[in-house]
Amino acid sequence: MVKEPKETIGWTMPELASKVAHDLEDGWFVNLGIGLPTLVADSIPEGKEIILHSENGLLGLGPKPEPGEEDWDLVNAGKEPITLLPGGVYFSQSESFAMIRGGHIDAAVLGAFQVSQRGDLASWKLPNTLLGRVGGAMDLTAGAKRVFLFMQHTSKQGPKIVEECTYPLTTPGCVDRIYTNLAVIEVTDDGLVVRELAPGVTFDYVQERTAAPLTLQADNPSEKVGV
Amino acid sequence: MVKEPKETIGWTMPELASKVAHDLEDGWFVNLGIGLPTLVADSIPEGKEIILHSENGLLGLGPKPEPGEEDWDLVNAGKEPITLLPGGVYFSQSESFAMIRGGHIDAAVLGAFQVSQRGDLASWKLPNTLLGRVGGAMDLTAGAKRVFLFMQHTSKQGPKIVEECTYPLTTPGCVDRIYTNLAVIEVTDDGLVVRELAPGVTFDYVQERTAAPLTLQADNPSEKVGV
Amino acid sequence: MIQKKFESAAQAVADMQDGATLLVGGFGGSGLPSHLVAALVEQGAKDLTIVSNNIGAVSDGVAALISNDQVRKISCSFPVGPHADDLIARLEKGTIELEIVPQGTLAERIRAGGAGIAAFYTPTGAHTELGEGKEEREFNGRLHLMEHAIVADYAFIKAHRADRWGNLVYRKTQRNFNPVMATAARITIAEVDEVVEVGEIDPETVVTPSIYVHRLVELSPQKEGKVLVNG
Amino acid sequence: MIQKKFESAAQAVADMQDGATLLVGGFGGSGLPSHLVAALVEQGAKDLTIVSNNIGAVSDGVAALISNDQVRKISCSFPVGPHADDLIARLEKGTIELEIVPQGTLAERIRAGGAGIAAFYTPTGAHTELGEGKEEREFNGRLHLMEHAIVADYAFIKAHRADRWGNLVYRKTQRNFNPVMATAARITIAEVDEVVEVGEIDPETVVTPSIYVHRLVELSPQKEGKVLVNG
Repeated sequence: MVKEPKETIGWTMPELASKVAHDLEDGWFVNLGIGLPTLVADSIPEGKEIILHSENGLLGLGPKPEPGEEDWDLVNAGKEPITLLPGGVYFSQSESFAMIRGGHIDAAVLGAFQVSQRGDLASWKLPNTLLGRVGGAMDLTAGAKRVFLFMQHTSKQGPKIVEECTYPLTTPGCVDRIYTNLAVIEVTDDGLVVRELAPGVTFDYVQERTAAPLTLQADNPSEKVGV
Repeated sequence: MVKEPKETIGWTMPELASKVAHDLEDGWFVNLGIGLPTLVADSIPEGKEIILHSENGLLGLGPKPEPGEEDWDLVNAGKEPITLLPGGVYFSQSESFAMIRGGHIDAAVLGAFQVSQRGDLASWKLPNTLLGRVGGAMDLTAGAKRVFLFMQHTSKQGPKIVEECTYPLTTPGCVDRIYTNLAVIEVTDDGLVVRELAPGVTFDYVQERTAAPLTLQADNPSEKVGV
Repeated sequence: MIQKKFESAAQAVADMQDGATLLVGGFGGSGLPSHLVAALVEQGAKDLTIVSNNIGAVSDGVAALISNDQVRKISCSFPVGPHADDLIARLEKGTIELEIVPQGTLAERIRAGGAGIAAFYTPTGAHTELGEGKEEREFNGRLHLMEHAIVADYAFIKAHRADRWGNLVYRKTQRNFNPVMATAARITIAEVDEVVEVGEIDPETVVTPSIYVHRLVELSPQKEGKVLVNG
Repeated sequence: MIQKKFESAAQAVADMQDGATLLVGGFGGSGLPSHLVAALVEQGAKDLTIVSNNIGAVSDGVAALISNDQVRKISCSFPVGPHADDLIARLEKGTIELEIVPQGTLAERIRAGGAGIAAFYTPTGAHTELGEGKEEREFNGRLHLMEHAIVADYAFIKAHRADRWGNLVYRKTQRNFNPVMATAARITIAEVDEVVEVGEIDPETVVTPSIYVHRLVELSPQKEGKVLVNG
């Protein structure tokens, strides 16, 4: 296991956001987590209608307002000012989580502290801390039809993709796919499968930075994918 | 026990409706059951604001529309066309019953097949019938802060106020007060207490038509009340 | 591009299978998706499990499906009315099953289904015939019944106006069971008077957000000059 | 005649007792009833049990009550942010109790309180630290937790406009926890920008019906030309 040096390797976060946006299907209702995942909002291809959900009570999240145009009664789950697209609607937190818990959200794109080879997610609390910030993370990961992670492949502490989570769990077995700067990895019944490697990144390079066994997707052209 | 002859004795139903309306307090939210209780709507004194609830999804029920002015998208729980007062609002059945079950309705005024001396109510199903019409009756009687019955004192079958209900129960111990053409009766921990007698009606006359022991309210001037 | 509009009620219900579970909105004739019900009578799917508040209030409601022998089980709060005779006949023959559910419990079970709540405890119906056989539990000294969520394959609902995404607004007490039923089905089909472009409905006034609506059928009774009297 | 309007936030909170349970709406600064919170800091009731989603996001929120040592217990989903230091200090001293609740479970527990549902089963939080000690039960092969309703003595909520009866409409995402909290308190106090006469709000657009609102305080920030930046 190798710690990630402070260098630019693989996809940039905006590139990764485009990749996620490409995989979201026309007409899906998608929740984007606080932080990095919000980048996906700016990357949705022209002509594709993805309806973004914000758990504080809206569907149809639009781009950030122009400076000076902020309305502090129109914020996203990160409490940042946003806009509403035509067709967007407002509702209460209880309605919002009825949507989430009820399985109406097609995909949630979230950050993570750790994810295990079985798709267990740890994202709300660091070990040995007094406070956790669970927010809507447990509801989203228990309720959304698909959970995609959007994250740096490693942290300062080392690999984030692990055999067993050592941090407090958010929801076990909830993660379907992991998008990192190095690779796109599916969580399958047979373990973690690398579906795509970032340009200039080898399978071995990814495996070295991953604390769980990976396999390369069978129909993947080769390790040279993306090189 | 004496069967009620087909005669006019005691209060008329509109008079009884006025009596109920008089006892409802300014600002109360009140649900009126299908049938007789709807008469109360027309009897609310000028200047008193009683907000009527209809379980199919409105607050602020107004009078019947003028002939020709009916809107079949604006009906009460009896599926009759009604109107909405200024300040009235619409909502869904689930919101409507959240109000009811959550204890937000100050009083429900309902009909009855039978009521026992302990306030058990039977109102949704006749014995030995295939179909019952429960509607919102169980929810209203389990949820409203107060349950008032509005009914004829007896039926063709005889007394409706009984020691024990023999018909299927709606909710046990839910009834607070019984308004009939003969008397106003409180359900108390010490049994049924006659609070008021209709004009020309004696306590004995009421007791004869009631299959449970009654007492006259202690501070009641005398049996001659209302004579 | 999102397009949920079907050309006709017949097309919107064409894929319904025998044995499906179906929620039907409406309270009597108000908010009843009668064109969808009529299309299903025509389509002919059998052995349906139906959840609807009333069944005998109007002839163009669930009563029509019962009379056409398409229904295996019906859950409702008010199984009486002028058109309930065919139900009674089938109950006596034993070809249909009836579950009577208190109206608020019916609404809440559907709400739970839509909101991902598996079951809940309510005081409604405790100590009654309708509570028999149900799991009981005391909370705060009061007996409650455990009630299970209802989820369905399809919901037929009626609304006033939809936009292209499927956001819905209703007219007056037309709402009744429609907004809650919209949430609890795999495929919710809304019969509406009018479909408009996104942005034409004020976002503060939408009652059913588009996430709950999968198919739209536009039927414009007003435009056709028809007077709607469903009483 | 119904009149729910109080002259000031101070008067609206004057009868609050030590030991009360209080729901506070808002999501960060959006929809936060900050004048009511400020009035309660001034009023001084102690040993409060508070339910609010955020506590450290803004200094004029629940953080102010914590810093003023009025809070015995706090239930929330997000106990972090720039103003959470005073909470941490009190947790370390053991003078305050913290219950972290998943946001959807928090909203649903409040909704259950308002709707007369004693408890419910949710999959959220099963197999996690936050589910420890809770009753578990399997439905459809999936583990669920039993969660209890939350009811309160008071709710502080923020809305945009009220009518004299107490019907409320909100502005945009100002709704958040406000509509659900309005339903779950014995006394709900709404801080609004404007109180209008009945009939001035379209009945199709009311979000919180008057039945849930007991006191109104009119505070007109827009009229005073104040720019609202609660971020």
